[in-house]
Amino acid sequence: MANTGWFGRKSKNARKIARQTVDALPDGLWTKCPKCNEILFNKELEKNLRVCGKCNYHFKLSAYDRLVFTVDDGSFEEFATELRTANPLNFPKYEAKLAEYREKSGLDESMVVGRAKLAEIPIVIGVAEFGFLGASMGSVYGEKVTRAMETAVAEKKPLIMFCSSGGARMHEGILSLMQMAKTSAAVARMNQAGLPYICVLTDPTTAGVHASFASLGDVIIAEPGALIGFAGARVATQAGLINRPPNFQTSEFQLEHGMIDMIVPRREMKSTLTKLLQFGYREAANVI
Amino acid sequence: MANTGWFGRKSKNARKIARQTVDALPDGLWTKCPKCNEILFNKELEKNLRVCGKCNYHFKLSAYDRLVFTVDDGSFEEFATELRTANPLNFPKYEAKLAEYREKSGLDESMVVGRAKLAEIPIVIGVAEFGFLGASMGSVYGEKVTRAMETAVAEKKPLIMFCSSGGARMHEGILSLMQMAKTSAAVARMNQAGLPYICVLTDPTTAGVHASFASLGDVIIAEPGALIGFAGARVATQAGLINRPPNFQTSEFQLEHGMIDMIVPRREMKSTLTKLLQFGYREAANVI
Amino acid sequence: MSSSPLNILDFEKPILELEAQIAEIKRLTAEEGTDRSAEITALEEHRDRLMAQIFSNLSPWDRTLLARHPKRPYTLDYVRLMFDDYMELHGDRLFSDDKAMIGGIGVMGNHQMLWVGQQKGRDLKDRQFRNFGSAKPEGYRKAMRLMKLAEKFHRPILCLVDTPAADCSVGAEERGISEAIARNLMEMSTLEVPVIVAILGEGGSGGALGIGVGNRVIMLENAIYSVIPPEGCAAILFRDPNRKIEAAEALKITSQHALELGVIDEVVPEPLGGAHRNVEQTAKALRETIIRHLNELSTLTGPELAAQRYDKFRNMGTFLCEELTAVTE
Amino acid sequence: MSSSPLNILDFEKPILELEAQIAEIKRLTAEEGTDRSAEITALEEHRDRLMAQIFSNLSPWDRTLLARHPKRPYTLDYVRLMFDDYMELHGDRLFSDDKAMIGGIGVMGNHQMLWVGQQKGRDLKDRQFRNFGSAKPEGYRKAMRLMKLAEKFHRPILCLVDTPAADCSVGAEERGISEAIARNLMEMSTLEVPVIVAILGEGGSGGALGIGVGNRVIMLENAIYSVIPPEGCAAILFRDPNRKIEAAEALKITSQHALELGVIDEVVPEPLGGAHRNVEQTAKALRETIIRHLNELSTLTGPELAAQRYDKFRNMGTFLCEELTAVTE
Ligand SMILES: [Zn+2]
Ligand SMILES: [Zn+2]
Repeated sequence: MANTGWFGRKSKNARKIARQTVDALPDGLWTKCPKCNEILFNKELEKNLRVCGKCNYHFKLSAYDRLVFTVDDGSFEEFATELRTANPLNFPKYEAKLAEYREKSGLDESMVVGRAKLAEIPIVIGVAEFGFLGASMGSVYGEKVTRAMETAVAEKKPLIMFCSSGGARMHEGILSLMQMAKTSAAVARMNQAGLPYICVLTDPTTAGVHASFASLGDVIIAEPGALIGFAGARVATQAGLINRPPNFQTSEFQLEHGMIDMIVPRREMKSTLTKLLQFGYREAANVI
Repeated sequence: MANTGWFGRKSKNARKIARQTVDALPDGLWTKCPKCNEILFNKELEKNLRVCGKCNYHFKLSAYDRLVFTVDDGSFEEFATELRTANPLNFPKYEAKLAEYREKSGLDESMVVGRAKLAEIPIVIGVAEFGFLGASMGSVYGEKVTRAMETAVAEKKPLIMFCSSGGARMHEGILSLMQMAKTSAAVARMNQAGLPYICVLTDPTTAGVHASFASLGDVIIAEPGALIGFAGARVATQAGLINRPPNFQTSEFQLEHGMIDMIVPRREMKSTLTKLLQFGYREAANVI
Repeated sequence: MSSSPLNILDFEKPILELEAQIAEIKRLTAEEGTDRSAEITALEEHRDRLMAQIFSNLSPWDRTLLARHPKRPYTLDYVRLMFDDYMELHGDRLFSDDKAMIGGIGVMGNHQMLWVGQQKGRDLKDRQFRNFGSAKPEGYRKAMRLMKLAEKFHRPILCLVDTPAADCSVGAEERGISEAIARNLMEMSTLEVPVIVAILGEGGSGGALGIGVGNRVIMLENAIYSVIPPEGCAAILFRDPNRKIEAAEALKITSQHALELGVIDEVVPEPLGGAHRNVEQTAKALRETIIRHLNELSTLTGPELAAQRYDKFRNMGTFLCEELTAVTE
Repeated sequence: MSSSPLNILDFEKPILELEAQIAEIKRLTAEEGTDRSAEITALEEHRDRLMAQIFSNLSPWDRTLLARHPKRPYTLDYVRLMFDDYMELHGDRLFSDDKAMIGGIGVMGNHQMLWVGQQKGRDLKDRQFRNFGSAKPEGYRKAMRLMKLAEKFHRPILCLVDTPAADCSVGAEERGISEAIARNLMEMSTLEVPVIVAILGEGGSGGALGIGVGNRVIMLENAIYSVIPPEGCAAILFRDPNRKIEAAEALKITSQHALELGVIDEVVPEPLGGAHRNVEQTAKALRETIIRHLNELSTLTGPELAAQRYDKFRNMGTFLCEELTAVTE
């Protein structure tokens, strides 16, 4: 997981990626597993793709760590980096919040999109950054997802979306809601073009993102134990739901109810994606 | 409901229709309602479209009575009358059974199809005859339904199917099963042509017919209190079903579970069909 | 009009009190035969001035209350008034018939249309029957089935939006409320017939948008359209549900805001005091607006309609573009 | 091979007894070192003659028992043996993941394929888990979702049929088992990719046909394909469930009958004694047949494939045409 400049271009952005990769390591030598409380050495944890070796807990990944773990070395080329969040509603304290998360995460927004290769197959890929305002979907998030899909269509490439989101970006009000319609419509264009669209739902994928492009993949994969559902955790708790099954709104719940194709542990993610791309991709390229 | 030769052509067939219309009246002056035991005068009952005025029980109708009650006077023109049932499996006693029902019903088979008008709109229409071997679907039934659909496509007309069936024609074995695939495929052609296809499920519509063309209407109507379901009455009883709701496999059950659009009493059937045809038909004719 | 205090908003009270006063005088006039018409006229003028004053100064929270007014006309009220004839169709053909999401066919002038919409209930029993206007997955799937029917027959679609939110019960999650809404968003973008969306009352988040992807989106004056109820926003962002008035302000949820943000195309005016003060007039205005848009859209082909709808929603959202400095190390 | 009497058919007994005898002699040979190979050879020859004799005279009812043989290989056994690599995909995206109807992607030679099929369970627990191979509406809808995926990616589809019948529980009726099967029949007729159906064991009525509309339909030698189980036919038509042997005869349910009636295209031979006596050999024969048909179909375009499939099923059924006498009164 070296940060030795394997990214395609040495831009301001690439430098940020490098910084991010370093930052992703928690301070100190070890991390405590939040699920089983095991003490995990960071080097071991990193080698294990940030999965607890004892209880299989999948730690959240930063967007760039996810890319490092997923795409072919040196193949990622980010686009839509020029997009910056506005405050169209003049929502109180939104700018300050954004500045805080920019500082904290080293990213400009909660979605990263670009071109890459996976097992030599050229793809478009998007990865949500939960560390940036809970990967809430505002105008930039939605625009980036849409551009990823439009790029896939224009370049006849498959798309892989690593989804995550706490919900809509409330600070952008009704405009954030519209990102659901916008991204879902873009999926329709991928379908019309016969291009594979694979969603990977990571912890947590809820609300507006789950009720739009994240539920529309040709194949939908979830990481084990992820929180996945429509009502965000707060809403679901407030609603005082009765007969709530113990695995409610988990990956396992979604599999049981037919909403996802499979649960794939992180270490098998790349090989699984490869097989799915091989099923969906080659001929699609010929046909279009 | 006069049988004074309103049918389009005076063929052998038209004569049979006339006979059928007369035969449809039970012997004697009155009929006992099988649901509420009310004594109903046949003239009254006939005026009431063979619906019990007390409890709304819908008596079964013969195919030709149904046509009399449904299409514009004198507009029905039957086709596919040349089809005759074969015994491809050499099934024991099948010919004798057929002869018996031909004699009893005055019909050659359990399905009648033809061209007609309904509120001046030219349509193709099919009506099952439960009185002929329980309207079981064999090769002739399937062929007639398929020809009705192909005629609708060729002539750009809407199709109305009054469905009824106890199930597959076992005497024709696997060939009767194939009628499900054949008729359902024919519906796909109607969809591709953008032509309205309205199913009316009458008592009983079960098994192979329910699991094929009868469940594929753009709009599906049921008569009140009809038995409608996948497993035929015998199978369902044998299976010893647990938690069987009181309205299991009725029109009302199907409506509750989202499988039909509406329950329409017989006296409102014609006006309902008219409105639906007006919604689906005119523009379709322009567009194709 | 019943005057149960539960059905009266605070800012409606002075008006309703005046009206009760006027009614009482009229009754007395009839009983006693004395002419008190001058007094009545004065009171009526007072009432009109008061109404104009109150309703020209509504806050977003006031409009939220109006949008949720227990007397506010609901989808079926408009369906009955706007269509010359209509028929309800039922069921998703998969699981159930959702009573919170209704739909059917209807004739409006010379337009044969397909309509869908969320339906709230009027009294307690009816409200439960309609699940408070919160549709389940089967509701969204029923709506999509009907919309596909319209597409098959080349008929325009009218979506009548009035929901606090989609249902988020355990059952709704089990049957994929997210999937159902997502699929509607995707499929609606491809429909090759005109789609007109009218937001009647509460345009509640994904539950509203699930039937909200139209070539034209219009909105009644006092309806709201929001990504989250003001109470929810206050609880989450301001950590205090009581700051809902502030949240309603910040979220920009009124029809005027939606228009300014480019999310809707037109605001349909309501009678002074709100739609419930004159349902017929509101329905008439709505019908005329719908027909006008339908006529405008009738010049477009199927693919053009889908493309227009795609572009419309594709361009929603506001962001900045940073000038990229050339990096050539 | 376990020899629990529950897993042995009556007509298999003499063979299995001979084999047990042979095995015993071999064991003794190994223990005692005496050469009894002549005896073994004689017994083996006797066994082979007996098998040839028994299995060339199977009645339709005997084949029914073979098709339902508890040791008969099931869908996943073939999937594992026929595909170079495969992956299961899950869920109908509407309600559930049906364990009785499975599906996924697979690589067979140079074919990337989509496969679906009913799955029976081997032991009691597994049988319940798989609902005895009877799929519910969600199973048929999952199969259709996957088939549409194949169509999107222009991949051929393989349907592996092995079911006594579709599930007819209250839940299945509630969720529209009829609708689910009907829709599959309709949609399968329009798929613009090659569809190959292989009937592995029980081809039980609508439940089998629900994934059975293929450009080619092939059938293992001892599989059956029937509109109703012989027991059901006997009970209903002959009013005596014990007349199942007669009903099996009358219904013409064997692979040879299906071929003669034009319902299937090819019979795939099984090893002497049935597929369970040599699963690998059966899978190999099946794989070769599938690849041969795939290669043949590869020359057709998408619309040609749909048209061929339509015509194939459209022409099924047998009837007579009466010469119409001219009626000119
Ligand atoms: Zn752990
Ligand atoms: Zn009665």
